[in-house]
Amino acid sequence: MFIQQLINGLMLGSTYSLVAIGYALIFGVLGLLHFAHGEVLMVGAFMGLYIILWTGLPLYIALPLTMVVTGILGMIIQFLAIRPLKKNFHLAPLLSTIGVTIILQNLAVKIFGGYGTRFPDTIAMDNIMLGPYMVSSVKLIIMGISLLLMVIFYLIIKKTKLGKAMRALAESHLTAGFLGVNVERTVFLTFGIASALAGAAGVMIGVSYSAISPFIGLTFALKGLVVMLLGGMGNVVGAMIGGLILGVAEVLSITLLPTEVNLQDIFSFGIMIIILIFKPTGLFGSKQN
Amino acid sequence: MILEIREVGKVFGGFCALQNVSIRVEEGKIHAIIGPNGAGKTTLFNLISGMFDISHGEIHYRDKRLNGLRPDIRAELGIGRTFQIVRLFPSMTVLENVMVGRHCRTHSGLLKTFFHFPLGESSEEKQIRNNAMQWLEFVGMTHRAQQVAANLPHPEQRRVEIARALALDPDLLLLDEPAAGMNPKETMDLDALIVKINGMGKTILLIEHNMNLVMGISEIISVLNFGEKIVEGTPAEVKENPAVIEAYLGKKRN
Amino acid sequence: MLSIKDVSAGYGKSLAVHDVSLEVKKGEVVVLLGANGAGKSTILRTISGAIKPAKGQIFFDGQQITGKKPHEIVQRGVIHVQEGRGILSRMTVRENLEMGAFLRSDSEGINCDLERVFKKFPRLQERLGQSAGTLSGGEQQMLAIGRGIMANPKLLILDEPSLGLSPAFVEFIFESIREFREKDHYTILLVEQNANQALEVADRGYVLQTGRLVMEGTGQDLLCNVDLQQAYLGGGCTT
Amino acid sequence: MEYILSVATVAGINIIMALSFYAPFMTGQVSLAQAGFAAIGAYSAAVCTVKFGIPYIPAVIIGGVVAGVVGFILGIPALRIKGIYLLLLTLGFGEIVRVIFINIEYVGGAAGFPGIPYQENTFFYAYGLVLILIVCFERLRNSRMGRAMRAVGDDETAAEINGINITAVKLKAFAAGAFIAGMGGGILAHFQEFIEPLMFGVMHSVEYIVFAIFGGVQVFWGPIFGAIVLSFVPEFFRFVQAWRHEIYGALLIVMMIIKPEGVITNDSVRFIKKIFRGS
Repeated sequence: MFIQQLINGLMLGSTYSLVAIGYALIFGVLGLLHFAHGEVLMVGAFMGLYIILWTGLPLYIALPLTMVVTGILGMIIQFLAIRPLKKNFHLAPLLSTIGVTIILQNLAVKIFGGYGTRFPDTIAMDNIMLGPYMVSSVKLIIMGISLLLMVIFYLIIKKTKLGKAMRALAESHLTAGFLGVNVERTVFLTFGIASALAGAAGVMIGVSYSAISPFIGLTFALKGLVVMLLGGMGNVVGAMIGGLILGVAEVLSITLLPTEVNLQDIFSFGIMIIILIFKPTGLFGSKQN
Repeated sequence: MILEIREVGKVFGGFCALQNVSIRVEEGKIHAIIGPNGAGKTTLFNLISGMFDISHGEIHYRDKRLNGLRPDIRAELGIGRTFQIVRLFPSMTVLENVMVGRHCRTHSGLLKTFFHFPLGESSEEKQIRNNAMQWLEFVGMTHRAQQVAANLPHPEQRRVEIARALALDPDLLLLDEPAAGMNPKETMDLDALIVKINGMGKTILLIEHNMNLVMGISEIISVLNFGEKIVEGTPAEVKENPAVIEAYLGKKRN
Repeated sequence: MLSIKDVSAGYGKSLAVHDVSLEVKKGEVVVLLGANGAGKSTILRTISGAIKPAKGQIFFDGQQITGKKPHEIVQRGVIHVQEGRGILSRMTVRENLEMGAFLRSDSEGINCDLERVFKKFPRLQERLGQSAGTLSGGEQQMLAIGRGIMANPKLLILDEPSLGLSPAFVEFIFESIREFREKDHYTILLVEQNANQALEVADRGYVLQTGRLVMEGTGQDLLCNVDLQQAYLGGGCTT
Repeated sequence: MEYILSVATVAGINIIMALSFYAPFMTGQVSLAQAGFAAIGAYSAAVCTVKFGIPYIPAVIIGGVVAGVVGFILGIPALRIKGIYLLLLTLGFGEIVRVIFINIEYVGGAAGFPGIPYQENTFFYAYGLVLILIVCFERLRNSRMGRAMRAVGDDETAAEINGINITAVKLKAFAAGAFIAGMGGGILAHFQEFIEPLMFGVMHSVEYIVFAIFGGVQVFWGPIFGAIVLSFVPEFFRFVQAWRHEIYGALLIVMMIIKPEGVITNDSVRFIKKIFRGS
């Protein structure tokens, strides 16, 4: 039973990780909180849903398509709501991305309706026996894809020129510029990558929860923020591990604690507050100086 | 003796910014601290005014041990300072900036603010305002009183910052490179202002790169290099000292 | 090679530099001297595109580079080694060096320059895998200069390379600069407060005071100039 | 008429909430906990009137005091952190408050707390409080404590070097903001007759920030102006009613790009005062 829950927690956590990576990436590179990141995830969830519904394409094609769309969405957000801001008011990016949140959420309500929409059962919902433990195949696929995406992302960050440029930006925009990094373009692409990951997380949340609504953005945005803090602000590897930890902790808290009280959220926000007060650099160190 | 720095050291994560520095500042003097960039001068000021914790040694102000005291308490004891890069409150007017300097010499709390009668300015507020105006007049800035501080040219901002520090009635005034970025004329005016402040009996501890200013007005000079005090003496002594010239201009080969 | 004409620049409303004109010819080492707050770093940052000049023009290799973005200026071969070194402390020493060659794609040339850096600073080769933040101040300065070399610069801008280093390291850094000039024939624009040593390695020098040029001349001229000593220890040199 | 009165009353409560955000903001603290404090105030006041039969005014004040005390306690750890970290801390706190109320059956849990006595004069009470707050903020502006708060908001280091105990100032401002939000919550509870945890989510805290920032944060008239405009304008834009949220969002983005200091600035206040004196 315990192992079963552990596996469930890892699955939940791996989607948290994908959201949190985006936060950490954007915070690391730009030092700002991208409030509309959860909304990008929500758009991704609907995007995936409708691609599958309308075109009948399988998940493994719908997912990359969605990632491309949300990636472009992220870059549009950066271009319209963040790049034009003057640098002298530190709350401006937060507020303008709140503006984006409001717009996306309400557009989604208009287009998709305010009630939950079911995700189609595109994947056989068989349960697989992993040794003595029963695991649903959907969740296994989700975990597999999430981990795969994280590995790919990690390689991008570590090995590619773009990844190195992003890491250099995370340390100092000035230095990166003096080394020949095109700062504006790299920031632009950073939003694209972060948003593509959020879109992927959206699709997978849709598949595993089998219902989505225009209001899921905020919930997962908050979870993503908790995870980013857990891993250390702006620390992308920390965000990956932090997501898994929070997922497991949440699932275990449901199992081990009295059920009549909904402690799951108190639990995650409690973790967040404790970390903020006692170790604001997170478990794995912050990328901020 | 107004300030005694005893074998003070400061370590930042392995890097030793100051070590074993002892300086005695005598009451009523203008005492300068000079040294090349990165010698640890501003770090020393930050230790005196309480912005950093001290790693080794002790600092005494009059009979009081300063180690561990909060910056605002040190200000209340009578240590005022200005910053290398002027730090006025940018959203406030010049007058309000100087009025903030009176904070620790006055007492009205929130409740008194809301419930004082009769209406209009309280007597304490009037007194704060008058005092601040006096200091503005002292530094020659009354004509700017109602302007927003951020819009002033740099040399005037510096004067306002000095007025703000004076408003808290310090006995010891720390000036961190007051002449930085000023032209010779402005530097001369500042020179006169510092002498005038000293003339009121206030002790001045000064960091400065402009040697004309330093040599002209200070009575004693301590030279720092690589976080250590290398020389101390009168301007004439320091000027002739080969170690000082080397610290500034680098070694001459031949 | 580089010429600056009547440039005024600064942050926000207040200008830190007024009407500065200076020139660096190919193969020269030119030093810019001046006290704190004289505007040396502002000039360098204006050249490398981090600050847009309020007035004036900057030419490099005959082309106007005024107001171009930093990466465009790097592309033309102007490499700025920052004051305080600008080390990417969370990346390894090797990654830092690779970042130096960010805009290059000639892997042979890059490897060649890497060898060159190792020959100059063997210490860096020993620490390749270490994260750069763990290096000592002197090693970081070597890394910063080495990273500049990796860009195959036409003009190398060094901002206070001796700042905060122990005397032995200062000696070593100046020795390296001398070597750059004599062996590698680099063109270098150097900002230093260590005037004597800087002038010894320099062909020419400019002296800056509160944002204006007040003196210029060959290294030897300035070295023997009494006014210069005044500028540092006496302050009051006027034109 | 009744409709307009109702919108105006909500606007009044929004002004209170926008000012509750502004109080800690003056010292540089950005709080996303204001809806949480409003929840504490609303529930405390409602418990007072419903369960203990305490009259309206003392109940609202008790709501404010309870929220203020909680704010004071939260303010102590909050002082150690800044910027985005503080934002996250207050955000987490606000959510925890909401989740806790969901789980307290004594006040109705997730189903909400019904049967709160309706205060028909809410309009006058709300604007009465607004008036008191205006007097307080105006007095604060030209006072020792007010200057200290703005000094801390401008530059903490310079404030502390000039003898200001920044810890005390920030804590007082934070608690005062919570106190104001708590009273706003109490008034809201007795206007709606029914409260539920959903009414106090993060997006409400965000809304208060938007009021303040849109109106301008250089002077307290800004949040007041922002709350009024953003409460009324959507109601009158009937023809674009369907798209008002989208317009609201776009307005926010455009504001941040072209006028991040908000509509009302120090200069505009000076200008208006001049007109009044001139005429």
